[in-house]
This record gives sequence, C-alpha cells and structure tokens, in this order.
Amino acid sequence: MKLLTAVIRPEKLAEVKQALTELGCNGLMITEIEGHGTQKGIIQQWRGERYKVDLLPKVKLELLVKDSEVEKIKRVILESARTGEVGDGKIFIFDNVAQVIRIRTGEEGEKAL
Amino acid sequence: MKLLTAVIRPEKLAEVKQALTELGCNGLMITEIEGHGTQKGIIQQWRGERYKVDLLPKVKLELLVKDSEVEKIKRVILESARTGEVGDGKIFIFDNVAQVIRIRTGEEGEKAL
Amino acid sequence: MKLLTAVIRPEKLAEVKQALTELGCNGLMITEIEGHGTQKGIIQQWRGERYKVDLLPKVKLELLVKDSEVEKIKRVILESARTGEVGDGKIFIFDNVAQVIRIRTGEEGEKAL
Amino acid sequence: METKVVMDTIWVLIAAMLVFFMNLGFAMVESGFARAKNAVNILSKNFIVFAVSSLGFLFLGFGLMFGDGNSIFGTNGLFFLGGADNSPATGAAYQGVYSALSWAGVPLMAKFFFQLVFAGTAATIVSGAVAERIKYKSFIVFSFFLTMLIYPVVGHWIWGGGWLYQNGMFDFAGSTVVHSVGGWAALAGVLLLGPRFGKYTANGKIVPIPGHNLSLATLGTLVLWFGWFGFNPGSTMAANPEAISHIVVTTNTAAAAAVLSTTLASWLLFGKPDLGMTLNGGLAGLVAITAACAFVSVGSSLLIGLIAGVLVVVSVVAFDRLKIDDPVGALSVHLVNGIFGTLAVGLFAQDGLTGVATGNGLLFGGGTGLLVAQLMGVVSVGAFVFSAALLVWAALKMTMGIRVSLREEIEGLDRGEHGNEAYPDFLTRKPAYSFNVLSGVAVPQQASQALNKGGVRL
Amino acid sequence: METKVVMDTIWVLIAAMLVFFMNLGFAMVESGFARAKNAVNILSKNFIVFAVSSLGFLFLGFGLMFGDGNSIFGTNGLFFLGGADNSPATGAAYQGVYSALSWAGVPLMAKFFFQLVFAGTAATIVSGAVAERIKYKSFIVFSFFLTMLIYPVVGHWIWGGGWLYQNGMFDFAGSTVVHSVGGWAALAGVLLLGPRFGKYTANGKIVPIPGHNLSLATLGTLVLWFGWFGFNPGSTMAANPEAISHIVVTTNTAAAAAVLSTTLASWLLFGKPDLGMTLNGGLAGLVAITAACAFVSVGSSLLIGLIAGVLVVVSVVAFDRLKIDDPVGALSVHLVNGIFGTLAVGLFAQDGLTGVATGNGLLFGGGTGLLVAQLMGVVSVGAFVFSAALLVWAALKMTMGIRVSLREEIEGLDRGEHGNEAYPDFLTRKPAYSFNVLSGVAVPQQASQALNKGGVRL
Amino acid sequence: METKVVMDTIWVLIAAMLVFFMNLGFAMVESGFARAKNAVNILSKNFIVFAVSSLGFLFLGFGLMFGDGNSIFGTNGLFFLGGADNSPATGAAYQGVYSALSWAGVPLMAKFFFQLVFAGTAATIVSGAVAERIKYKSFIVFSFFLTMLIYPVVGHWIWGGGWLYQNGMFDFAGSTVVHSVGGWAALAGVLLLGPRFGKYTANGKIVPIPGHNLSLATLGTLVLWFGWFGFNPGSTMAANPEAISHIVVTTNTAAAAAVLSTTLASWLLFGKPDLGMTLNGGLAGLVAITAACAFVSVGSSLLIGLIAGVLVVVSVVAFDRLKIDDPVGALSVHLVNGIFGTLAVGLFAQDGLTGVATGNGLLFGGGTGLLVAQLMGVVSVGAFVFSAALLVWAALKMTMGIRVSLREEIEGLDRGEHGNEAYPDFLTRKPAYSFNVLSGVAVPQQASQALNKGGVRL
Ligand SMILES: Nc1ncnc2c1ncn2[C@@H]1O[C@H](COP(=O)(O)OP(=O)(O)O)[C@@H](O)[C@H]1O
Ligand SMILES: Nc1ncnc2c1ncn2[C@@H]1O[C@H](COP(=O)(O)OP(=O)(O)O)[C@@H](O)[C@H]1O
Ligand SMILES: Nc1ncnc2c1ncn2[C@@H]1O[C@H](COP(=O)(O)OP(=O)(O)O)[C@@H](O)[C@H]1O
Repeated sequence: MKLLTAVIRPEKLAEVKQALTELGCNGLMITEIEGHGTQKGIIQQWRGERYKVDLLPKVKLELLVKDSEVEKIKRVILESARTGEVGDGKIFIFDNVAQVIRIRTGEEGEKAL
Repeated sequence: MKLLTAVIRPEKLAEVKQALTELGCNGLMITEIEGHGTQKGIIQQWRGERYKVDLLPKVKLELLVKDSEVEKIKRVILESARTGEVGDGKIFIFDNVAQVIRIRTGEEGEKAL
Repeated sequence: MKLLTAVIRPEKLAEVKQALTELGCNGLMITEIEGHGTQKGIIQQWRGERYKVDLLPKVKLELLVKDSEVEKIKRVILESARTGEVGDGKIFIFDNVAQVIRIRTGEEGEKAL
Repeated sequence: METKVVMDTIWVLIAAMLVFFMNLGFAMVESGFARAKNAVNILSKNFIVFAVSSLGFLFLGFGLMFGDGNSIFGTNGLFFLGGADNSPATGAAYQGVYSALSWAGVPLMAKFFFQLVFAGTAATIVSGAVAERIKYKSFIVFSFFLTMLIYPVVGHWIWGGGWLYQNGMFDFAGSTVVHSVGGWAALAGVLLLGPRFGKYTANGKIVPIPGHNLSLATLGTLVLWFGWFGFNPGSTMAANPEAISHIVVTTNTAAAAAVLSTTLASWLLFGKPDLGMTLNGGLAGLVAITAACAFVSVGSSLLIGLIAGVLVVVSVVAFDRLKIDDPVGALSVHLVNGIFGTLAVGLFAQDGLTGVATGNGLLFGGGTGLLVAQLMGVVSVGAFVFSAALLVWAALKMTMGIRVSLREEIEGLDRGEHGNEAYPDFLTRKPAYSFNVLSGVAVPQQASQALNKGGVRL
Repeated sequence: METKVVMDTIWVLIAAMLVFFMNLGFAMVESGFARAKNAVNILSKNFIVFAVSSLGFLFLGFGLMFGDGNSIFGTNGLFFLGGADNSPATGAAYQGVYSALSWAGVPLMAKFFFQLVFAGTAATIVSGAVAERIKYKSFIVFSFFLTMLIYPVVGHWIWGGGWLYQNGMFDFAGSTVVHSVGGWAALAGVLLLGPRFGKYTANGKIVPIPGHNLSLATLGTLVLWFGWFGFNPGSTMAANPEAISHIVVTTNTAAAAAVLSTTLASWLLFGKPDLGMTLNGGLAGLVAITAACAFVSVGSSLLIGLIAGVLVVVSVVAFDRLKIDDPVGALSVHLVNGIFGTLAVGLFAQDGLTGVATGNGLLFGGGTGLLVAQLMGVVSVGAFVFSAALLVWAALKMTMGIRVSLREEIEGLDRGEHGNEAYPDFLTRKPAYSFNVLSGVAVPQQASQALNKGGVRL
Repeated sequence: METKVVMDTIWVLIAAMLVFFMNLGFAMVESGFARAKNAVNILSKNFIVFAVSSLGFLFLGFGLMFGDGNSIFGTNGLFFLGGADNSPATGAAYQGVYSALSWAGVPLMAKFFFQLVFAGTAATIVSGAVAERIKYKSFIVFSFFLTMLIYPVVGHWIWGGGWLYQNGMFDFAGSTVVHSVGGWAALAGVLLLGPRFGKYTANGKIVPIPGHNLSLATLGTLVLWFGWFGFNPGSTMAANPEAISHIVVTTNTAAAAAVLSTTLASWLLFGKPDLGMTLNGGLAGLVAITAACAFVSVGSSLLIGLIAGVLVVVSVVAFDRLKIDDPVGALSVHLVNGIFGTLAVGLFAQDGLTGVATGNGLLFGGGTGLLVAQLMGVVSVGAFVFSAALLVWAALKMTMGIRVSLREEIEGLDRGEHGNEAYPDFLTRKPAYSFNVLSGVAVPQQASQALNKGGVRL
C-alpha cells in the first residue's frame, strides 16, 4: 500500500474527482490548504495599499492505494489536474503504510481500503 | 515512533479526544477535512434543484506515538469512534518517523513527544 | 528526499516563511489545524458559563526537501518559530518519500521539488 | 379633526412599520445565538412566522381580540375584519363592533396593521427558545394557534376591554400582552422539548453552546432597539407630542441603563464583560419598560432599566442551572422581564403622567392597589398561556411530533429539515462536540449510544 | 392647505427614505445568493448603482419622465430639474413644466427624491440577474443608460401622462414601471451574457450554485419587505389615511400569502421547504401587489399573493430549464410577477376603492376593458425595454465587452475586478467545483479546455 | 399652532430614531473593517457607547450644552434635564433655561432625545479609529468624558448660543459639532495609542490589514446613509416642507457624487476600484454636506460631494504614510471632511436658501466674512477638543492604561478583553501575519522579541 498525496488547483478538484471515480477509486481525503511554490502570488489591495498574497489556495488530496494501482491513479491525476501553467501542483508518493484499519468493522490491510 | 492517522466522524471527536486523554495521550493534530469513501453523500437543494454533496465532513487526527503505545491507542480510537454505520472512517499507521524535535527546547526523539 | 512537517504558532508563520524564503526554500503546504499538547487551553465564556477550549489554533507546514537540506531547514525553523513558551510546536521528519512528480511537466524526482 | 386623523395615522403606520422591522431583529439575534448548522432553520422560522401571524390574525385573531363580546373574548366581527366599523370616528361617534379600539382615531386598517405586528412579535419570541431542535412543521402549526387563539384571548382581557382591564391592570405597550405571552408559550415548549443534545452532561454539568455569529446578534439587537421606538411610543396610537416624546426617552433610558448594569454585573460575576449577555441586557431593559413607559418618570425608567439588566444575568444563569435550555435567552428577556415590567407599573407609576389615570404605584404613595391588579394580571395570564400552550405542544407532540431525530439534531436541522446550508462556501467546524468542559464529558454516554442506534427521538 | 402640504411632505419623504433603504435589501439578497468569491463585486455594484441613478436621474431622467412634452417623452425642464415649477401648488393652481406630478401637493424636491429612489430600484434589479460574470465597468455604463433614458421613457408613458396612461393603464406603484422594466433590462443582459461557467454541464444538466450566505439573504429580504411599506403606500404621495392604511394591509397580506404558498409549493415539489425559494416568494408577492395595492380588496390581495408565490416557484424552475441563468431569481421575482401584478389590476380591481376611478376588473364584473389596457402596457413596455436594453448591452459588448474573462470568473470577480476579498479572515472553499451533480459532470470538457488555454472569453 | 407642534414632533422624533439607527451602521462598518479576532470587542464598544452617551448626556451633557449660561458653557438646568422649560412654546412665549433651543416648537423630551443621538454619534466615531488595540474599560471611561464634557462644551459654542455662534459660524447639522469633534478626539487617542502591532514594518513599510467582512461594512454604510436622512433634514427640528425636501436632496446628491468621485479616484490611483475606499467615500460626502446641506444649492452639493470623495482618498493614503494608524478611515471621513464641510459653508452658502440668513459664501459673492468665521470655528474647536481629549487620554494612560498587552493584541482582543469569539463555528486564519508585503517583513524584529518576553505593553 502507498499514500499518494496530490496538491492541485481547487478549480480542478471536480475533474480529478470525476476521473478517480471513473477509475473505481473512491476513498480519499481532501484538505483545503494554502501553498507556495514557483507560482507567483496575487496582488490585492486594501484602501489603496497593495500587498502580495503569496499563499495561494490549493487542495490536497490524500489517497491510500494498493501498490498495484499507484501508477494508474498517478497517471489519471496527472492528466485531469494539468493545465500546463505554473501552479498546477505536485504528486508525492509515500511507501511506508504499515497498517490500515476500517473503524466500522475492524478489518485490516488492503481490504480495509 | 509511528504516525497514527485516524479519519473519524466530526461528532465523535469529543469522545475520541476524551478517551485519548484518559489514556494519558495528549499530543495530537486535528484537521477538518472532507472525505469520500463507501458512504453515500447528502442530497442538498438550492431553489428547487437538488444536488449531491459527496464530500462529507470528517476530522483527521494525527498523533505521533511511541511504538509501544501504538496498539493501545489504536484500540481506544477504534472503540470510541465506532458507531457501526458506514462512514466511521479509518486508521492509517505509518512507521517511518525519522526524527521528532520539540521547537521550544530543541529536545529530540521520544522525549519530544 | 524527506518530508518535513512543522507544527507552529499561527502568529509565527510570517517569520518562519520569511526565514525559509531567505534560505531559497519555496515549496510548502500550509494547513490550519488545531492542536493539543502540553499547552493548557483557553478559557472562554458564553453567557456566564465558562468553558475550556483545549484545542488551540496551530499552523502545520509541510515541505518536501532534499536530504542535503534537511538540517539547514530544520535549524531555520527552530530558530524562527521559537518563543520559548509552552505551545511552540514540533518538527517531525519522515524519510520515506518514494516519488515526487510535478503535475505541470511530469518531471520526477528532486528536480520536481 | 381631519388633520388629527392624518397625523395619527402617519404616526401609527410608521410605528407599525418599525415594529414589523423587529422581525429582522429577532431573526438576526436568534440565528446569531445559534450554531451555523441550524441557521437556515432559524431564519426560516423567523421569516415564516410573520406570514403565519399575518394570515392567522387577519382570519380570526383580530376579531377575537378586539371584537365586542364578553370579558373573556370577542364574539363580534370575528373573521377577516368582517364587522361594522366607522373608524376613524372615535368615542361617542364611533359605531361598530371593535369598540375596544374606538379611542384611536385612525382607520380600521391602520388599527389592524398596528395590532398585527404586535401579534407577530409574540410569536417570534417562541422561535428562539425552542431553537436548534424543534420540527419546522410543528413550529408553524403552533404559531397559528398562538396568534389565532392564545394571544388574542389574553389581548382581549387587557387591551380588548376584558376582565383584567376592568380589574384595573395597565400594560401600556405589552410587557405582558406581548412579551410574557410569548415567554410563557416558549417555556411550555422548552419543557416539553427538553434540552438540546449535548447541553448538559451525564453528570449534570452545563456545556455552553456559543452562538455562531455575534455580529449578526449585535445587528439584531440594535434593530430591535430601533423597532422599540415604534413599539412603545406607537402604542399611544395617536401623535400626542408630550406623550410620545416622553415615552421615547423612558424607553431609551431604560435600555441604556440595562446595558450598563448587565455589563457591570457580568463583568463582576464572570470576570469579563460578555457581549451575548450585554445584548440580552439591552433587550431586557426594553421589555421591562414596555408596560410602564407612559406611566413612569425618566428617573424611574432609569431604575427599571438598571434592575432589568441585573435580573437578566441572574435569570440566564438560573435557567441554565435548572436545565431549562433556552439557546437565546428568550425566557430571561421576555418572560422574566415581561413580568418584572408589568409589576414595575405597580411600583413606579405616577398618576396622569402622560394623561392616563393609572393611579400612583406603591413607591409613589399609591398603596398596593395597582400592584395587586398587576400581579393578578401576571398570574392569570401565566396560568392561562402556559396551560394552553402546553396543551397545544402536547397535542402536537402526540400527533406530528415536535422534536427532530437525534441524528438530525446532531447533523444540524438545516440538513435534515431544509436540505440547505447557510454558508456553503465557508469551512466550519462543529464546536459543541469538540469542547471539553472544565470537568465532565461533553457527550453523555447514553445519548451517544442512542445516536449509535441511529436517530432515536429523545 | 399649508398643513396638508406639511403632512404630505413628511409622508412622502419618509416613504422615499424607506425605498432608499431597499438598496440595502437588494445588496444583501443579491450578495447572499451569490458565491463568496464574488461578494465584493456584487456589493460594489449595488452600492454604486444608486449613486449612478442619483446623478443620472438628476441630470436628465426626471425631466424626460415628468417634463411636459409629447406622449412618448418629456421635452421640458429636461436637465437638472431646470424647469419652472410652483409646487406644492396643485391642480389648477399649479404652474410649471412637470404637470404630470401636479396632483401631488409637495415641494418639487420631495417629488424628485421620491421618484429618484424608484429609478434606483429599477437599476438595482438588473444587478442581481447579471451577477457573477459581468464587467463592473460595463454594468456602471449600462445603469446610466437605464436610469437616464430607458426607465424615464417608460415612466413617462405610464406615470408621466404618456400614451399608456391615456390608454387607461393603471400601475399604482410600479409593477411594470419599476419591476418589469428592471426585469426586461436584466433579461436582455442575461441572454447576451450567457450562463455562468459551470452552471450547465456539457450534457445539459443543471448544476445548482448555492449562495454563500443565507443569513444575509434573509436580512435583505426583510429589509425589502420593510422598504415596500414606503414603496406602495408612499405612492399615494399624500398622507390620505384611508388609502395608505388600506395599501399597507394589502401589501403585507400579499407578501405573507406568497411566503406561505411558496413554502408549501416548494415543500411539495422538492420534498423540503427551501429557504432561498421562500425568500424569493415573499418578494414575488410584494412585486405582484405593487400595481394593484390601491385598487383591490384585502381578500384579493391574499389571492394575488398566493398566486405570486406559486408563480415564482414554477418560474425559477422554468428559467433554469431554459438555461437562462439568473443567480438570484430576479427574473422570476421582478419580471414574471411584475407582469402578473400588472395584469392582476385588470382582474381584481374594484372601482374607486381608495378613490381612484380604475373601473372594475374582469372578476368584478368590469369586463375585459381594463385587462386589455393592462396587457397592452405589459406588451409594449416589454417590447420597448427589451429591445432598447439589448441594443445597449450589444453596443457595450462590441466596445468595452460585458463579460469578464473565464479565468477571472473562475477565480472570482473580487480578485479580478477589484483586487479585494470580502472575507479574508475566513477559510473558504470553492463549492461550485467540488460538487458532483446527480448525473453528469460539473465541468464541461470544452469549457475546461478553454480554461487550460488561459482565460478565453465565452 | 397645536397642529404644527404635532407635525414637528413627529418629524423630530422620527429623524432622531434614524440617527439612533446610525449606531448600527457604525457598528457594522467598524467591525467589518477590522479583523475577525477583534469583532466582539468592536461590537461591544459600539453597543455600549450609546448607552454611555445616553446616561452621560442625560446626567450632565444636555444641560452643559443647551442650558443658559455664559458663552463657553451652560450653567442652568445642568443635571437630569432639571431646569424650568415650557416647551413646545417658542420664541417670546418660551420660558425656561434652555433658550438656545427655544426656536424649536417641540416638547423638551423630543429636543433632548434628538440632541442625545447626535452626542452618541460623536462618541461612536472615536471607537473605529482606536480599534483593535484599546482597552475596553478605558474606552468606556473616555466616552463618558466626551459626551458629558467635551462634546457639550463645543456644542454650546455653536448650537447653544455660545461665542462661535455669536461670531457668525454656521454648522447646520454638525460637520464640526459632531464629526470633527469625534475626529479630533479620535486623533488624540490614535496618537497616544500608536499603530497596531504589525501595521508598519521595522524598515518603515506599510502593511495593509484588510477588514474581515466587507458585506457587513457595506451594510453599515448604507445604514449610515439612511440614517443621515434623519441627521441632516431632521436638524431643522421642524417639518418645514421646502427646507426638509431641499436638504434631503442636497444630502443625497453629495453622497452620490462622492461615491462616484472616490471610485474614479481609487480606480485611477490604484488600478482597481476599491470597495472599502468607495464606502468611505460615500460617508465622506455625507459628512462634508452636513454643515452646508441647508445653505447650498443642489449643484453646489454635487461639487461638495465630488471634492469630498477625492479628499478621502488622498487623506486615507496620507494618514497611512504619516504612520497614523486608523483602521476604519474615521479620521479621513469625519475629521478631514468635517473640516472641509464646515469651510464649504463659507464657500458655497447662498443667503436665505431655506430661510436662514447665512449671507453668501465666497463663491457666491459674499466675500470672505463667512469663510473666516467658519475657519475660526474649525481652528478653535480643533484646538480645544484635541487638547482636552489628549488630556483625558493621557490621564487614562497613566492610570488604568489605554492599550492592551501585545500578547492580547496578537491573540485578538476578543479573547483577552471578553473571553468571547465572534464566529466560533467558522475556521479562520490570522491574515495579518501570513502576508508578506511587497518588500519588507511583516513582523518587525523588536516587536517579535517583545512578544517572546511575553506581553510587553507598547
Ligand atoms: N517542495 C514542496 N513541498 C511541499 N509542497 C510543495 C513543494 N513544492 C510545491 N508544493 C506545492 O505545490 C503547489 C504548486 O507548486 P508550484 O511550484 O506553484 O507549481 P508548479 O509545480 O506548476 O511549478 C504549491 O502551491 C505548493 O502547495
Ligand atoms: N483509501 C482511502 N484513502 C484515503 N482516505 C480514505 C480511504 N478510504 C476511506 N477514507 C476516508 O475515510 C472516510 C470514511 O470512509 P467510508 O468508506 O465512508 O467508511 P467505512 O470505512 O465505514 O466504509 C472517508 O470519508 C475518507 O475520508
Ligand atoms: N505527539 C504529538 N503528535 C502530534 N502532534 C503533536 C504531538 N505533540 C505535540 N503536537 C502538536 O504540537 C503542538 C504544540 O505542542 P505543545 O506540547 O503544546 O508545545 P511544546 O512542545 O512547547 O510543549 C500541539 O498543539 C500539537 O498540535
């Protein structure tokens, strides 16, 4: 099992989620975060003083997926989240998932996903 | 040391937290997330048009715990977070915590928990 | 590559971010969380009844960094986030980053950071 | 004469509009004092309740209240303002079936609208106390009963020339007629409903449930204060310069004094000045001066306000200790201070101050006569409204039910009752369940087990 | 005489202030019904539109509307209230160029201010329908055209003694003059703008886009209801006690009835009572009674309200099916019910009810005469306003553009048009893009590709 | 005669209610322009300040301001409206000690209430400028001094028949008496308090601190605009049809013009139209026309508004450059435009326009006489209020302290001063500390070190 974390543009969430659903991949966690990368910030103003907001709203998706599905899911996210412009985000994959338990049933391992 | 991540129902947070406190386990991070699993969404309406909100509010708990305490804490969360209905959430355990540092003192390792 | 997670006081975010920027370290994810540690809570009141809010607002920073830069970044965060009072937070380092992909270009590995 | 009719009508209509505007005040205070997950429900209740009152009072309430009849209720001109009436003729010249209002020299429609907005206020008071757990449907039905039957009957007793009026009771703008009636009806509902889930722990501790928006609550309170300048001075139903100016000042002074005494009291008692309490305090002062505003001096109004402000603090704390769960403080504001205000007439009244022959109150050498008449009013109205309301609530409980399921209550009534969300763009938390009280657990075990079984009705 | 002038002026000015206050109502309803990311833009539009109307109507609008001239528009006293006028002299004593208003016995400035706030209302209606995608600059320019040219011309036809007035059309407080005019102008804009991005999927499904703040929307609706007590009874422009009392009651009854019928209809149709719909319902009742408030009985106003409440539900659903994207329901409220209200005069009018010789409507034995005159008004105003507005919108589209770029629309107009955020301290989400509709995709493929190419204008 | 008293009293009381309602406007503008973490504190201040004013003005303020006495302050009927007075008798028939108000033919209580709401306004102005750092307790005490002593003395000079009045100064509705007085008192407070933590960086850069709720701020501004229709036309204290209609139109025109000129100016200067600035602009126009509304033509009011709108933009930017930290723009709106409005009388006045013999202003051929009298008023009031306020603030600073600890300021005054949260259900961020300004650091090093040492008072 692996933990796949993707930071994407908020406006792309619907598309990514749609694509994941079509793939039969349902379990995920979504966190609204603010990110900072190579993308430059937004200039806002308040009563004439301008300021740069360099933390941009992003959405973080976290999925626990079977090893066998990592590649497929990675590809689907890459396709559905991409606009080609700076700020599209990143995918991080972590491979040390020691255990997964479904709280409702107590089931463990891949069948708990 | 391990990172124990639990996704639970928001309304169960008080109970889980209470149970963890009784166990003497204090350090934790709480994030309000939205999740998607086997649980079906909520139907909302807006001026007569109905729509499904398939992202349900969940709470993510993250605890860094000593190896020796993982099982105990896991069990306590399983008990206090369970309602037996779909949507109870999951526990994920990661075992690759390389380092922990307390910012205030600079202490490292288990005594920093 | 490593994942460096720091839980800090919200009011220290500007300083930490400034320090990281000066270090040339740009990519990060920021999540508003609530935390619970050795710090005691705040007493609030509502129409005469007092209650303790024991979940305090914290900010979680997550950075994926090259192995070679972990120490430097760790030090900078320790310095800029410290006030010396209970509640300063912690740094957790995870070492199992299997893969990083930049969504925009598909680049992988350290050059995707 | 004609000129007087015009001027009085302008005054009465504008005052009535201000009282109408109080609906906005109530909606904002009550939703601000509740949780975000129930905001749509409370807004819906406060919005529809005035529509319900409008039709119910038109259909039957006005006739029952002001129609000529016996000393208990009106029996003439009951339906749809259907009786004969030659308003704005007054006094001896008046011919019609609504003679209890024949002293007011304005058209019937102006009288009706002015009285209607008062009926609406009584109904709105209930909404706040039963908030965050009542079924929307049952609340609507109850409001019909309240504005079509219960409120008009009491109104007949006092303002419709009924037995309390004959008994010498004075309630200038409705500390009893409007506020206590609303308060008693609410109390009956609150007792039958029980407290909100999570409000009291298994071992008896009180869990505070903070309101979701103190900006809205403050806005609402100021709107209510503003509306009260229609409520009290408008109740002259005539643009009598001396009287209305006097009433404006007594009204404002009592409110201001109550704000200060509540702030001080809450500061001393709780260590910090509590905004929610202060807002309640201002309203308490306004409710308390409502019966007496035309009968007492500015100095007395100051005293009445100071007392009301302390009373509301004590009362909010006391209701909470008694485990009577009133999310917005409606009982402390409207019931307790409605009673106090009614009695204050018996204490502070000065005969003929704005032209009304009330006799003097106890503190101005008038003896206990007036005070006893007021007390009799308080007790009899309380007994009648509380029992009648209890009956209606109980009947509703047995038929359509009055409380949402526990699951709905926890998830929020907005989702269960309306399928709406008040603030879909904002990230919210569910605070009542993430607080740990100073000692004791926020979620009592048995309730939690009930939940696990999936939506057991309390 | 002098006394009457004073009383009438007090009445007219206070009524006008209440109508002014409706700007706040519109601002809160419209921003509450839109998303948080566009709140600053909508607030800005609603705030500036009254300033624009004030100057535009002062500069030219008032003269065009009420100046003596031909039956199409005024030609005297066009600019800056520049014509001769000896108001408050009335009738035969009146000497001046604004004789269409010579029946009102108040100073010219009072007439001007009262008419100005009505002009402002018409302009505000447009704001909601075109929300969440229109360029701020273009909206400002359009508002100038509307209040300086389009609105005054129609106003002249009906209130300025023009051809529809001569033709026997009655529109007491402006179901047509204000609400339909605003509605038609909005419809033209909506059609030229097209729907908001993401509102309809590639395969034709409707994606609901919930408003960000139902507390504000409720607040706004109650403010509008309050303001309507200036709008309708104030349109007597005289403190006639019987008339204004009657109008207050018909206005309130229609609104209350509509609230109940909308709630019921939405409950039956959608399974749950929808607050957004109920709010629209109340407004629909108010719009529908606007033309007829002085001409119909309280019973008829109840019926008119009930019908309006159902009409708004059907109409909101219908516009959505037709893919005419109106974020706040302005078309259903102001256009559809403006038309219905105007026709309702032809159905329900009773001759001389408040002193105006309208003749009886169809249902009161007056035959179809009045109804036909009303219908002709509806059709001709619709034809004129829709085409004129379309022309202006089209000209704007070709010159400065009327729609923001797709990128700006997705990121929110607050960022693109204003560089401001309405709620910087709150964590928000972007709901329109995280909902999956019951079937179909929220984000149509081609639109998404357009986005990827970076801000293509639709 | 009697009829006139009735009509005047209706007018004065309704106007006073509208001015009372401005408290709501101020509360919403000021809290909307501040951060969420300080919302409870600002709401509390704005709510209690009117209660404080009510009692302070009743106790002493009214007597000091309008009691007969010398040309500096009143010496008769000082306490609790205690002097003889046979109002509504006017002119020669008047007998009493408040002869400065003997021209107004309304009961004493109506005069008192009308004047009271103005005193309340002056005190509210201070609240916004000192927001987000002042101790609640000290603010309350200061408000007592302001409404009981400072404001009444200046009021006596100008409206109480004192030396500035005798010197030929005109301030119709209080550009100086209310707005400048509030502004000067605020300026003294702001200077003694110093800027908010984080507002200016160590190397001198300005860090913008955006307000947390522009919906509330817009709501508040529209409420203020609405209330101004009581403020200005009500200051006739008589229902004079020509005068009040004229004043309504000049007031509205100036506000509308200012909205447009501010929007344009901010668009040109900053690249985008800034809503916060536009809201300030509307208020600036209203403040500027306040002194002159009865003395100038509609055309002049348009000009005054246009100038005020530009003035506010320049002034907001200038105060920020001067590191005078005024979170809500109160100084630019009330002080700068209060001064400008007072001088505008000297420039634009036309003799006898609404019956007052002001003489002509400079631009209408009246020479510099009037302008000099106005200027003398501006200077002397400024000198007196600024020094008196500075004295009070300094005394408070030395005794109970005026600024919360740095820790409290950073965590929010709601937590430290009140133990409340305004929006407990919503997830919020602390924006002022997560912004990086274009150049420079948001958190100056020394302040940060101070913080680390735990709550050093600045
Ligand atoms: N090294 C990193 N560690 C953590 N998050 C990162 C890192 N680099 C980028 N991110 C996240 O990804 C988002 C997009 O990155 P950005 O560099 O702007 O886009 P792109 O990859 O297209 O250049 C950022 O806003 C941030 O949240
Ligand atoms: N594979 C997964 N990866 C990440 N989060 C998951 C995964 N599966 C479930 N979750 C999280 O757990 C929550 C509950 O899961 P769900 O399947 O609805 O409950 P249950 O385990 O009782 O069937 C989801 O809302 C989601 O946030
Ligand atoms: N074991 C842990 N697991 C997860 N988060 C922790 C843990 N211990 C502390 N934290 C986080 O760090 C924050 C600060 O910790 P706290 O113990 O209050 O400060 P300090 O380290 O100065 O004693 C907490 O609010 C919590 O969010």
